[in-house]
Amino acid sequence: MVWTRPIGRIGRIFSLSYLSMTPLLILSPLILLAALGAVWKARPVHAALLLALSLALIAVLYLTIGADFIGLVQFMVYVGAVAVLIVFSLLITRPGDEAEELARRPRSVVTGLVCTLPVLWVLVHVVSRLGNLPAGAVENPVFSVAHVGQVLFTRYAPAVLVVGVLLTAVMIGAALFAREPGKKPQCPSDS
Amino acid sequence: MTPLTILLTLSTFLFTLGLLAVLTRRNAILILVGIELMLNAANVNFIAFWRYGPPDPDLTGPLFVLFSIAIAAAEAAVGLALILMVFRHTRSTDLNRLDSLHG
Amino acid sequence: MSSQPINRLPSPAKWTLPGWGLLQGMVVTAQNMVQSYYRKDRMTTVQYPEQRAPISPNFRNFPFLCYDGSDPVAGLRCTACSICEKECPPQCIYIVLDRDEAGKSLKRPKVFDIDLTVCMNCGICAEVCPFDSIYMDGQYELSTDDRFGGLLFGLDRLSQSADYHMQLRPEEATEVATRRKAEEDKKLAAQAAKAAKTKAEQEPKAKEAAESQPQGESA
Amino acid sequence: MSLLDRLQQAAPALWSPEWLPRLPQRLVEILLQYFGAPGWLVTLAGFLVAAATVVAVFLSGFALLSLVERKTLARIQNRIGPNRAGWFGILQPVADGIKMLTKEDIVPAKAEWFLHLAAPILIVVPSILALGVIPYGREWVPVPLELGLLFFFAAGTLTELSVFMAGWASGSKFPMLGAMRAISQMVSYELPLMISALGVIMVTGSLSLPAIVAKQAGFHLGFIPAWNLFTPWGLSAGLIFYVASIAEANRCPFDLPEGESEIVAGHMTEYSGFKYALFFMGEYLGLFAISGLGITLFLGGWQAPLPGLGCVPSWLWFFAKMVVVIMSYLWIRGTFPRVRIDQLMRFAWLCLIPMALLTLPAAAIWHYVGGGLLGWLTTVPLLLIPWVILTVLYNRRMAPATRTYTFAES
Repeated sequence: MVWTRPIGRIGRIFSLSYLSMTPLLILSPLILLAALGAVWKARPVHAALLLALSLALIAVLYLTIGADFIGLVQFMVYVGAVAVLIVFSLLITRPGDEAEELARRPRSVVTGLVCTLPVLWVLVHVVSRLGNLPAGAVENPVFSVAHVGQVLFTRYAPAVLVVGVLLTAVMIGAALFAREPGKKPQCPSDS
Repeated sequence: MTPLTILLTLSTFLFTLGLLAVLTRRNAILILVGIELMLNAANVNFIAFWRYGPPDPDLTGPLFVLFSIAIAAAEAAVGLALILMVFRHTRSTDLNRLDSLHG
Repeated sequence: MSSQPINRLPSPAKWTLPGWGLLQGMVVTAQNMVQSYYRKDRMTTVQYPEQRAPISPNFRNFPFLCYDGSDPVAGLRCTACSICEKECPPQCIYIVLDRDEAGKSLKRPKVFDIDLTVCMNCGICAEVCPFDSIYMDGQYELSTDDRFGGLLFGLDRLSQSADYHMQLRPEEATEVATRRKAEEDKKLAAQAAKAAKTKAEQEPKAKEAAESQPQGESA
Repeated sequence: MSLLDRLQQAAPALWSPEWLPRLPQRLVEILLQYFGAPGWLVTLAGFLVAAATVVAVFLSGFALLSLVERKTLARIQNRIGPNRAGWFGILQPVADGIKMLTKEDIVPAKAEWFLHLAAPILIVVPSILALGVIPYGREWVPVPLELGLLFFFAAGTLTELSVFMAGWASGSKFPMLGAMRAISQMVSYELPLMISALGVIMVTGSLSLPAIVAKQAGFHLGFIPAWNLFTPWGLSAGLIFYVASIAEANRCPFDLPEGESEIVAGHMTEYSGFKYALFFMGEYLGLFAISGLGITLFLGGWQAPLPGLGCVPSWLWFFAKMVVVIMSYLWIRGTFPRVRIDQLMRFAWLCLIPMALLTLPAAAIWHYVGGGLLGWLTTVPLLLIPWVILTVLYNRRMAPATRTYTFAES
């Protein structure tokens, strides 16, 4: 019976054969639109929120193509931490007015396009060549978290350790950076 | 058109948009936004090649993305802390104003 | 433990178990909650429209005008002297003196309005009134859905009998009543004396000895 | 096969109390199968009905809790509480709902109307998403995800951004201040919350919430339930989780983001009418979700507290535990005053996070020793000694100094 079977994966409902392309075709333009907004919007907070939307949609994309673990981690880290950090520092730094940004825009956009269009051309060229590879037809099986854990702590154990050291250093370093220099945090009255 | 080409096209445009943001923005925090977009474009590629590429029992693609996400978070934290320090020093996050070495 | 107010908490010990104070607080609130179901003295809420808390005699809300006897027009103590109107800080009193056809003052108000929306219940009008006419009421249910007419109190709604005052604030009312009674007596006596005097002037001097008696009584 | 046959075939399980909450879902699935719907449609419709069941249950729970909370707080303060609408105030939630729905929806002139509109919706969504993965009963798991716990936390992170959107889009000072407070509080308390859940994941070896509940089956010595709470690391992690969950749900004494006496209503200041009600809905649904997760992780989920009580449907045990946990939240709210922001942050970073990190080695040792006496002997000192050291330090360094009053008598 249908209901007795555990679902397990979020994307299962999409990975039925006739549905597998649809989420990609729907999500990709949305992601690109949100990213375009993040690049284009003059108001910094809007740009940051649109970046969060774009990254969240990428997380949904991962979920639909079977990388559940990565998708959820992406959502947690990018939407829950990175976007919040960016928004928070935007609030603290009170970025300058948008009029200046908009006035500068025609010049900067032309310069930017001159630099990025060749990159885009090269990338599109490479992708169009790659699309013909026979490997594109294969679909790898979905992995379980247990498998991730096993691989992570055997084959990639050194990398895990390095990342752990890096994150610790980052935590201490960021805390030191962000502190007001020469000022000890103080309690108002009673401590 | 295969799923792989869709994902690769997506990541191509995402990367270009990120690059455009980095090149056109002046606010340091918004440049970080562009960098995050580019990182994510790369991540999409890793996932796409794991899913629709040759067999991958070691999960190289997803795990690379996992590490990349961890490092991106670290990078964002340190980057924003640095930007905050700079802001405290110059009262601005506009990179064009940071043209002097002796602050 | 009981519903008595806690005057002073015991001074905190030098070293207690962490969270001990928190637990003590939780015990207190738990007692509050449980005892509220069976101890009536804990619950001080008065269910207002059905139950009412007794009003203290010192409660003063909105002025009213006092009249003697049973006729609110004839017995009105107010003489429309306009002292209260002038003293009222927010100027919420409006008085028009009543005059006869000849333009002579009838010593009573034609219009006496108090605007509830302006009145701040200070009681200055009651303090300054030399005719014991205006007093602070104890009425507090004055709200109405008529925003304009309903909140402007005219003579008809302001007038209350002296009995009402006696009922509302017996001590003050008794004092006023005795004083007024005395003044009335004095006035009557003076009138009587005056009448007697005029009478005496008309009458022969031989009857002088007889009229000295009422004078002595009134003194 | 006729519809009756299908129903009859499913009947023994269909009508049992254990399956009662999933009855609508299964009826819809049987009906759709009977009418020859394709497999994906049956699955999708089943999910929709399951989600609708959960939402219906917890929205009525929200209505009930809003009344029970007011009644309980009133009793704690020796008041009566709402008792006008209906018998003992039972219709108060209905009255509140009508009031909220008919109120004018005000959008400030300086507000960004789209974000202002999106924020209350985005507050409710993660709570409902999180409610979807919790196992409420032996047979009642709305969406049995393999990565349930990760999904729960990932959905929960959306709240921070939506609170920020609410605060920023209102375009005024108090919401902004409230949002900044809320974000810093949520970020700080999310860490101990997640770290204290890690120990459970390590011992269970799975991120699936039903598996975590299944792991806590059975009894020690015949009567002590084998819940994670009754292990040294579980007790430590459970307490940390409890405190952090109060902070995550923005409940008193950690309700600084919306401290009425300081910043009006925090990020909700500029909201009115139904949007304001949505914030409350999100808050209460989040409260249900986080207490449900705590029950799943540490209190054995739907497992019965004593042996021989198997005849009671398991989801009733879950909700009984939830009532107890939520009443304890109310009790705490009625007792403690609000903490100050620096005390709040210091408590999270200097007390909760180190202690939460310590539960990880304790859980690892417990797992490899295999519990029992040896487990107790090794993990209790590991946790108790730092607790004592931390307490002494806290008493020495951070206890408030005795106040001196300049003008008032002490």
